[in-house]
Amino acid sequence: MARTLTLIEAVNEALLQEMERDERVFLLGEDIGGSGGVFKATAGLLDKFGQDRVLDTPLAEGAIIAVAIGSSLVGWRPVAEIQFADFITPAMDQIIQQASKLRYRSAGGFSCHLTIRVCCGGGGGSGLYHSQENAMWFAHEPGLKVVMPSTAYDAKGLLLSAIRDPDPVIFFEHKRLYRTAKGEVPEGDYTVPIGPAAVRREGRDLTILTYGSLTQPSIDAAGQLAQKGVEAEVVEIRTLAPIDKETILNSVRKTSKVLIVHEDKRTMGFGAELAAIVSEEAFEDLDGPIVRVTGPDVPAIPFAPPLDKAWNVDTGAIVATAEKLAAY
Amino acid sequence: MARTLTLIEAVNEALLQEMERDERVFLLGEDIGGSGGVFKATAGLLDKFGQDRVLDTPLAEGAIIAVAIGSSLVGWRPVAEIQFADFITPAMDQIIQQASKLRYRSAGGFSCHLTIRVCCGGGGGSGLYHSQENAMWFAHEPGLKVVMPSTAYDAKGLLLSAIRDPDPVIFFEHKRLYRTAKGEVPEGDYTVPIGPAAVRREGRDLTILTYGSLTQPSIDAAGQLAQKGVEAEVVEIRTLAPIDKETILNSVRKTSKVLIVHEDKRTMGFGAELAAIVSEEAFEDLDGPIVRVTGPDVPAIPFAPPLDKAWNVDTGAIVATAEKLAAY
Amino acid sequence: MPPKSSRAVTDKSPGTTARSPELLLGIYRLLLKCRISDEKARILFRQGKYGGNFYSAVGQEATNVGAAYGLRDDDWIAPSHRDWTSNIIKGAPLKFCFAQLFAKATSPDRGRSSPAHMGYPPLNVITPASSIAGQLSVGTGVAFGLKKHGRDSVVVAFFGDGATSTGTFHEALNFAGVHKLPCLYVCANNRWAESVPLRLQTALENLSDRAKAYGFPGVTVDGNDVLAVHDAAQAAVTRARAGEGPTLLECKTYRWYGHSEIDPAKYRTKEEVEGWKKKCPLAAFEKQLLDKKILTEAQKGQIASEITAEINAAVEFAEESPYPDASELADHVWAERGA
Amino acid sequence: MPPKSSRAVTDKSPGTTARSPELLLGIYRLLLKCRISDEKARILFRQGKYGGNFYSAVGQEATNVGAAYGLRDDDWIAPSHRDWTSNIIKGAPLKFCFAQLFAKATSPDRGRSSPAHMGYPPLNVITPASSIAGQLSVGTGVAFGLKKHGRDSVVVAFFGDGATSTGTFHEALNFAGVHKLPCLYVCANNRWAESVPLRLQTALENLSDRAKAYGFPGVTVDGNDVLAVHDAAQAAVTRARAGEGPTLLECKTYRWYGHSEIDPAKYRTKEEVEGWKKKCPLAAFEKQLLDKKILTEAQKGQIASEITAEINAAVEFAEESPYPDASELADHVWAERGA
Ligand SMILES: Cc1ncc(C[n+]2csc(CCOP(=O)(O)OP(=O)(O)O)c2C)c(N)n1
Ligand SMILES: Cc1ncc(C[n+]2csc(CCOP(=O)(O)OP(=O)(O)O)c2C)c(N)n1
Ligand SMILES: [Mg+2]
Ligand SMILES: [Mg+2]
Repeated sequence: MARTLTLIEAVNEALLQEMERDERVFLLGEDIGGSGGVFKATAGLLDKFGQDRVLDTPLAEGAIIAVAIGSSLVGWRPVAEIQFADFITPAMDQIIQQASKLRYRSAGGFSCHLTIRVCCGGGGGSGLYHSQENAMWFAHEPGLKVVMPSTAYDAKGLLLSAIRDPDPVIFFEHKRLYRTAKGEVPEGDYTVPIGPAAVRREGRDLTILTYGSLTQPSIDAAGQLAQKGVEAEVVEIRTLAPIDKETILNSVRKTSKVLIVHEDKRTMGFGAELAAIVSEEAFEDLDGPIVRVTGPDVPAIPFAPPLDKAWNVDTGAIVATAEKLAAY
Repeated sequence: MARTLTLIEAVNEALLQEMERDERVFLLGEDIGGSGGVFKATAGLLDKFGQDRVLDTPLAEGAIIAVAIGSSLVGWRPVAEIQFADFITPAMDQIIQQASKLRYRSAGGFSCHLTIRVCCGGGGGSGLYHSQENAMWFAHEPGLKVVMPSTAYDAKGLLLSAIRDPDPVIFFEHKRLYRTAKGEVPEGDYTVPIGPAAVRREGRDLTILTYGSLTQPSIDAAGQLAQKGVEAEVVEIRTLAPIDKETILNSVRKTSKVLIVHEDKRTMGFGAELAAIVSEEAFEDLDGPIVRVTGPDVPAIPFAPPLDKAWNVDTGAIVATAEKLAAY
Repeated sequence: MPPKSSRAVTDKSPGTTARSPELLLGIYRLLLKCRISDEKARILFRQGKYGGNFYSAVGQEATNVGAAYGLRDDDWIAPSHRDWTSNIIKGAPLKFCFAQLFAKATSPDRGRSSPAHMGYPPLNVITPASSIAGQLSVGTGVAFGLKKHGRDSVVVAFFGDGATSTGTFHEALNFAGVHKLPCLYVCANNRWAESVPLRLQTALENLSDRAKAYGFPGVTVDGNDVLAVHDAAQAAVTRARAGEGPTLLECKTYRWYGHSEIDPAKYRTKEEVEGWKKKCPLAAFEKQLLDKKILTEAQKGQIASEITAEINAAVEFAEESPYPDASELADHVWAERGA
Repeated sequence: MPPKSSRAVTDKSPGTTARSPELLLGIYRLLLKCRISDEKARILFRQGKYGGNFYSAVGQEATNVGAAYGLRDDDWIAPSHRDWTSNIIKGAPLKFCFAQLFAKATSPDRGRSSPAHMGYPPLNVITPASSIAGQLSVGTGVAFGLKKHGRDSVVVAFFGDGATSTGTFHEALNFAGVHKLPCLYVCANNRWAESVPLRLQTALENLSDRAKAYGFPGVTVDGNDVLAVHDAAQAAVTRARAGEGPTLLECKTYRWYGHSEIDPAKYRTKEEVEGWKKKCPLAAFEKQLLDKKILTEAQKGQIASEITAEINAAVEFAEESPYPDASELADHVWAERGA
């Protein structure tokens, strides 16, 4: 049976069901217990499972990841929360030098079976320190897996995969989607595999590669483009690492044109890797430049409404750029 | 008067001369005083300038950057050293959330006039934690400037620019180049501007975009290619952020083919951004795929000699790939 | 030199005796100004006059006022998210403080930072990031720079109990201890970090004990007793100016409202909240001054109406100020891109 | 509960009285094994038998042996760069220890980590990163996991004086204090972090005082007195197994040689080095045992030659082992890419 859930409800349900199914799973982070999380992703779980399995930690992101890593070595399946992606920087040493490399440096003798949930992205008025994405740093680090769902269905299915995955998975939840992304979600257990991208709309004229908060605007843009006679294929990169090259390249081979859309800053944003893959592996199929529609090269999204809005990549911008590219 | 110096001697000379010229400049880091640095980059400076200007800090990279940031607010010109790029992760919060954003978040009311010197890269047997590059994270962060010289001349000139630059500059020094990169260096004061890339060799058949330790192997490869009738242009991206698009695009417009070469891991490596720029802004000029020759998607360079060697991108690999590309 | 051990100052402050009425009234005025401004900021938020969030410090005024009252213009403050009023205490015109909440072009940061995250460069109040304890980084660095100049200015860094769990706190205070920096670390221990209670944050009873790890004094005071805080802070400032190094000053206090204006704070009991409200730092001090006749009812009314008038003018200024233009988005990223 | 304050144990250990000869000889054998192995590792490095670097712990053996002697197989050790011998102490076969230095395919990590950065999964010795204090992160997490299981195993984490300046140290120990984790934090305070002297690292006299910030005991012992270290460690292990929480054990000791084999260590005076060499932890203990006739000269010679034979065989094994193949480069990045 499926019901309509928001993305945050889907996250909450995945956590709840996996904690019921697997006693080794426990949660830790700031404000995940007593308050149920800043956005209520963990609401109700403390009451249901108690402090032993829903742990409010000291204000120390490094310690949160440290405890997740170490406890996984003795058989636990920790799901750590970093309250905002902006606050993942104090845990970089633990994530990069410990979690991503422990399996490798011990040739498989030790490994980190853990999940790090991170709330990320702009939410309209979140400001410089509650709107960062910061996902691309981790996509550069083999040993990690990086996931960002845009639908409620994927949120549940990918989170269940992440918790069961024997490697460290960083699971990004875009705050703008928490309550705006709604959809059918099965009640029971299912997984969406980590890896495969999703073709959200088929089309023959150009491929839009996107992820996270700009998935739906890209789909919307494709709808508007169709009315103008342009059939855009929308591919959502649900897993940023490892990347599903096959789905990307298959689409590009069909459409011959690529538009990359993301909210994060442009230079060295995740779109750069997508462009690099396509320009290396599907060059012969390309009939136009690989165009990026992204956030600007500005440190983070500023607070004042006109500035926040000026950052925003919206459907209009996608449509306009796609039209030009289609006509190229 | 110019003499032949190694890259590390050029770094040392730049520090010495700038400290003599500008009393506001001081150095801080681990082991930069009493021992003159792990590689002797700061040798002799403690004796010459005393503890007030050459400060051995506690073992705390976050504190090193913190003190650099804060002291710059009251007029100092700190040059901080991070002993190995591998150990920059504990300072990520300070670099990303403070240094890169202080000017922006205060609309210019405060700013960070500081330089961070970082020893990076593989040195042949440096192992997992003394061989990381980690430069690309910072190229994603507007507000920072990121520099990596490959010649002694540039090392001195760019370091002097960095120290005088009103923004935070991360200055990467590749350990393999410290003593292998030798060249003429003027005795007196001069600067190499932050920004411009350098065309190291002219050619019409393809463009090699590279930086750091693979600059010289790329030039060597171009020499070998010339004997096979392939004229490669070698462009060294001395400044990773902000990127000199113009020089890159001019070269690509001339040669129509691009080979990207770097030591760092492939996925989301700096080469991704180069490929993205070219495929977006010089698509019409391209006559072949944008090919990357890079380190593998492995967490870091392992220690055992055969594994270390297997990582290595060498002249042979560049030549072989370039030949194929030229023939495309 | 072995470190001086921390001392817990739990006894009551000596009170109003032997202090000039100017000082007492100055502190009173500032306490009141902070209280009314903060309550006004809350109302404006609830009225939807600005978005984002606001982190009220009502209930904690004695900590910030006591610690920062009497600082010189050339001293520095390194505030956090709950220290918007430290700008007021340092002397920033109210109109800029409200313009900051409204994220207007007339605010010191031209609307870039979130409300309450305010700095004021002309008076050395460092624009804070949200990143907890970041101000301890920057503040400690400033203190190092000041000492290096041979100046006798000091830095006062504010932070909460939660911030003391961060690695940043440790690295900053350890550095300050080694170099005897002129820095005053003022911990407003309000017993909660968002919803996380103190017992899950630390095994300590007194956070001033953290100073024992750094070899400089740690002092615990009643953070709702403005004179107790002021005395302890002044002693620390004197030490700092004399080159004797930093002090960690723990002020035990409480925030009356939620972590922010969108936090119903259901994790706290009513009794706890009501108990602390009875220890209102403003009411207690006001009563002292009235009792001693340093303040009269008439004066009290006049001060309040002066402040209210000033706030109203400030709010008007903020409301009438324009937003920054969208075209400013990429200004001040690098020096070359200055506006 | 208010924290117990640290106590500085500077008096001599009770010595050999009332201890079983088995224990004393066991400790002696291990001290000697560490010393000879370490000196052998240095020689092999100098002979160019392996590259990279080696971080000798000669002079510090009493700290590692005293702290880890008697741990159970199910206990954990979280070592750092200078704790290669902690594998030996935990019981890892010497042949693997030397294979690790040589980065051979027979080493536990198949040659991935730098020499001396050794872990041994079968006996719960965590493969260290170089990143200073990282082992405190992972070790603390393991302790949390053990406690969660209700097991009475403990974690012994080794680190140096320099490591105590890191934010990682603070976050780990604070967490351990809040949750009373079964973790023993053993600081080998050898007075230098590479070339940085203790006075530039901390304002403290005793690093065990850092524990005062976390609400658990901090103890300082003579790190060259193996029985003093062992007593303090055993008390801490007993506490930990009983659920009473962590202990910070500072062992004052000294590394005889440079930070690594390529460091001439010119930053230290000859007097300082010679002074410490006179306090040789091995010689002192040996003399005690000889004096008390627990050890005879004949036995001594026999133990030494047994160890030497074992080491020689181990070195031979290591030399004869193949390097990992280049084709292994990308193995064990993710679970799917296991070899
Ligand atoms: C590094 C970091 N982690 C998490 C947060 C989210 N956060 C904001 S305030 C806060 C609690 C702060 O508690 P405390 O230090 O006691 O200050 P208080 O809010 O009580 O004044 C948290 C967890 C943050 N801003 N920065
Ligand atoms: C995060 C980090 N910063 C710097 C280094 C370089 N480094 C390696 S060992 C060392 C000194 C360690 O000193 P201490 O903790 O006292 O241990 P000891 O070497 O004396 O045993 C330094 C600075 C590192 N490995 N990791
Ligand atoms: Mg608090
Ligand atoms: Mg040491």
